[in-house]
Amino acid sequence: MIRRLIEGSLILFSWAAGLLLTLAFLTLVGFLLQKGGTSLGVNLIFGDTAPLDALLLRQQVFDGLFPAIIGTLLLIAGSMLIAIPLGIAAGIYMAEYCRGRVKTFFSLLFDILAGVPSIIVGLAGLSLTIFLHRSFSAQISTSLLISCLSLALLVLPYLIRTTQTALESIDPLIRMTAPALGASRLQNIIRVLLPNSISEIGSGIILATGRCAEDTAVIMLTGAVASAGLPRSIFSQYEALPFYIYYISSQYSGPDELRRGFGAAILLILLCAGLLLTALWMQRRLKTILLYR
Amino acid sequence: MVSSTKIRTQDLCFYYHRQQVLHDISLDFPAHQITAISGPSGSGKSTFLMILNRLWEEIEGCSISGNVAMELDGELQDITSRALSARILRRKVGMVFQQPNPLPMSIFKNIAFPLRLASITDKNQVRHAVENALRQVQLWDEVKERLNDDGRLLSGGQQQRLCLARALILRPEVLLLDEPTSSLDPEASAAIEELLLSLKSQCTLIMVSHYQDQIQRIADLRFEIREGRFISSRSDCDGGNARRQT
Amino acid sequence: MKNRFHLFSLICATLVLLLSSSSGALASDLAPFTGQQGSLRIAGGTAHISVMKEAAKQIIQSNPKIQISIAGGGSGLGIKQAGEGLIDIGNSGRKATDEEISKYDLKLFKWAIDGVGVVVHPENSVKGLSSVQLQDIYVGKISNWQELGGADRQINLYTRDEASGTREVFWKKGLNKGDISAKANVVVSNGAMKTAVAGDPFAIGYISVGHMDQSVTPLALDGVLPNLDTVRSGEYRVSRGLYSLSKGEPSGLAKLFLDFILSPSGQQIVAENGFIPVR
Amino acid sequence: MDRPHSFTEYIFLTAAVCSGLLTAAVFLFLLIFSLPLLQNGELTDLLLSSWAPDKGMYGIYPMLMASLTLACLSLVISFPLSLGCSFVISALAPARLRRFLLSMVRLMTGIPTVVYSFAALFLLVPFMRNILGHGSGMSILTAAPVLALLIAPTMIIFFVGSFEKVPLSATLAVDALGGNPIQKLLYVMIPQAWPGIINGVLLGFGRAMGDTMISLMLAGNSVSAFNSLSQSARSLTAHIALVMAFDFDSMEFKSIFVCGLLLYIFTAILMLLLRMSTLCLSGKR
Repeated sequence: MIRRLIEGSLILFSWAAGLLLTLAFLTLVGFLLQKGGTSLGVNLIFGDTAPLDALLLRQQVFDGLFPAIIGTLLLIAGSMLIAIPLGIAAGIYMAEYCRGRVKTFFSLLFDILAGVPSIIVGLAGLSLTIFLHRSFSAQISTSLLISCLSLALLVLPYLIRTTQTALESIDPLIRMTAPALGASRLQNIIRVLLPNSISEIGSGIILATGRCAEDTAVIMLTGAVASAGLPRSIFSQYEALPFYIYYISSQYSGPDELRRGFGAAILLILLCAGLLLTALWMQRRLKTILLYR
Repeated sequence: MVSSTKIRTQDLCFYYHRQQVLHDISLDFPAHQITAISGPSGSGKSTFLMILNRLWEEIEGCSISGNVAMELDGELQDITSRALSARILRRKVGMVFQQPNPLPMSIFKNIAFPLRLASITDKNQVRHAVENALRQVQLWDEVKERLNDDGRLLSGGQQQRLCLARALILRPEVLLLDEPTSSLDPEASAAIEELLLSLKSQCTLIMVSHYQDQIQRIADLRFEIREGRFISSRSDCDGGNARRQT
Repeated sequence: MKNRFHLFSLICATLVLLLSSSSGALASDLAPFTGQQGSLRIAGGTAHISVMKEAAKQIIQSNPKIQISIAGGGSGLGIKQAGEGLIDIGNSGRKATDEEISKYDLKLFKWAIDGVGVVVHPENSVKGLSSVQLQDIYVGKISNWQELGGADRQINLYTRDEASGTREVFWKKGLNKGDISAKANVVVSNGAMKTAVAGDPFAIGYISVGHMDQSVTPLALDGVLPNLDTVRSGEYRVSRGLYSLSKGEPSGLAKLFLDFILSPSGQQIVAENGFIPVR
Repeated sequence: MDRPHSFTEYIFLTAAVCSGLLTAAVFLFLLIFSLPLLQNGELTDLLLSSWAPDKGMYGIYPMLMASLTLACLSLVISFPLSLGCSFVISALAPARLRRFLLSMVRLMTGIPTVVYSFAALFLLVPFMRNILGHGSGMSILTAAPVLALLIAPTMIIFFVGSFEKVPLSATLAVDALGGNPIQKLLYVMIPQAWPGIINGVLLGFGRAMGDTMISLMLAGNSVSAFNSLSQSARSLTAHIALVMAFDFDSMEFKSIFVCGLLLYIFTAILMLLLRMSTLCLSGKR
């Protein structure tokens, strides 16, 4: 009897939890849309500058999200450019070459790195900057490059792990096929193992991209600023969407700016959700697409 | 039937994580014959095959002792020696697995794969070699219209013949077969058996099998291994003669 | 991207010269920037940001080859980063201490005067405070609006972070260096303070006079309301200069930028943003 | 290792070593900068005193407590929520609803933390102010539910994943005996899947400790030691973000590095625990 009661209340409780989570999610999205929906439009991105002029870099955009969007895209591109080769190469090493104690040690190291809070990665980036600034050149300061390096460090363990798991989960039979035909280890990796795990690695890369796009704590310590226009080089400071949202939350001067903040929040969610969906789709489809192209 | 020795093992022992899998195996394999290795599962038959093309080196925690000599390019060579690269050896010693293992690529690319590994890129040459290999395994007529389809879309028997063609395209001197018909239906098995017999002139075949009737039908010689030890050798097999006469 | 900029620079120069005449700045004040290029890093006091942004906008529209990045972070950060040479111009809402000036060899430029006023929610019935009451509130001795003639609700204290120049001035001149209760909520900018107080009917906080608008009500301190007139005349005593500073004598773009802020066009921007120009 | 080392292997090895060195470098940076404080034996002082730089006190005790309280509280909220949701997803809901919920949870993992806190700042903060009747509305109680919402998807996905790994034969056995879904959960799936549940909780806790934006924007950032959950507080991560220091020699700078070191060590211990629990359990099976 009591058992029945426990079971019944557990069912009730579970449904309530599911409902609560769904409600919280819908409230969040609904609230953002309600507050920022009206601001969505060309004006949100380009302010009072003509979009074509802005896109052709003829004119700088003020009072628009254009510099922040470009800044975020550059951040993603830069950090992935650093992280992808390093992460995949290290992942290949972990899966294909590394054995025994060394492997245990490295895995633990990467696990720790994966768990390190992003603010600490930012702090490391900041102290690196100050260190370089003091010991080499007074010109060195927080910049796009430092942020990209820090963000790359943030997503590196993730890429390593994805690559490693993808390679290790390949069917042993497939793994043996190419060596039995006279392939060298490298040939096996490049021609068989990597193409076979391309979906997993690809979706891992996309998810890592999402982390680069959303992270605020790293960039607030390493070079994101309130207003900078488009970055001229990798050594200049920049604007970015997540930092813009944080900045607006504390510094907004009027309802117009606040609406822009909500607009930025919607854009960032769209960007991240888009990346996430691409990753999920990729997991299922990429291999097939590569095969039947 | 008198034939020269193609492979000779002496006091061959094999260890996996300090556990001995094979004990002092000393055997001679005659050239251009089908030698069957039989025995209960887990007795080390497949391991023995993997020694002959050094595939065991790809698996962690394995080690070996003893001698394995193989006659390659007319010369007797110690295949366990570091001086012989595993890649070269494996191009001369083909292997077909129990499960058909086409790679996730088109039929054509699957067969041409070993050529690509050996950096043979001349398109004409590759096309000819692929066609020849497919004809040899009697798959050409079935797949010539769909060479660009995924290899995994073929039936089990076709897949196994595809793998056989892939193993043959580099014209190996020795062909290792690890229960090549056990995942196939009787009809497909018969086709494979027929093929194997036709290959005897081209190479030396060593086949792991636990089908007594299959061994009877096609093998010239049979070695039995139990718990990693060599038990008996019998040459009362038919070697495919009976079949050929009927 | 850089190449694009070179490509369009000629078109831009003419295009933007036309524009700049319409954006309110005198062309002569922007003239020194012609032919200049490079980037300028500005950070520090949050009260300064609005002025800096507008000035940057006018300069960049006149010469797109110049990049100006503006960050907040508070006066302390402005002084430290400028001193370390991490930025070209630091903004500070307080005078740098002698120790800081000598340690970093800082040069200070005062370009506006600003008052720091105590603000409450518009619905609050309390209209004025004495200095002593203000100190008691911030130290936590007075903790209910009832004691000041308001509703029977707890006083919600708001203060700024330690890097804030506004906090420094308020603490020195408003509280006579009295303690600020550790229970006070910390916000990180003038804008955030305004937002927080505007959204909290029982709040008390302090912001720069330039930031005041209808969303919050200033309280008279010892009978003097903080506004532009009383601050200019010196009648309202919790006031400060808004400074920009550089490490050593400013040079290049930094010097041009500071000159522009002190030019008639720059001072007009200062006035438009609710601060009192120094010239 | 007995196999020949190739040139390419060295390239891959270099990449792995570089990545490993970076991890160590972050730790060393933190250690070197906080070393002076650790050597002077000021660590206990630092850990147990409060933050008042104008009085020469650089303690981080209040922040440490705030971080721990926040993380624990959000876990207390999030754990039952996540467990309930994973029950619904794994056993109770019909297939279509199950797929919808799972995609929603996946989508939630992609929502940036700054967006969570931005929305909560204008939605939850005024609400909390009304409920509590005092204070600014920014408090531990405000930040904790948002933090709970942040870590819930991670935990749910972990829970659902470990339920899925329960062998089908086991669950079919219950079905064959006429058990209902919740009995299947209670008597078969949970007993089998609890290692996964523990790992999910550890990961969730780590995320809660490490998050910066939510506590920075919602917890109020007051530096005093709080004595009730409705008070404002500052977490270690927010402290690092707020105390921007640029002078290697200043006490502020060293003190935030001690914060960083604490968080790093905490992460390392957590990962070791995770690893040990995984090893122990897989060894037992």
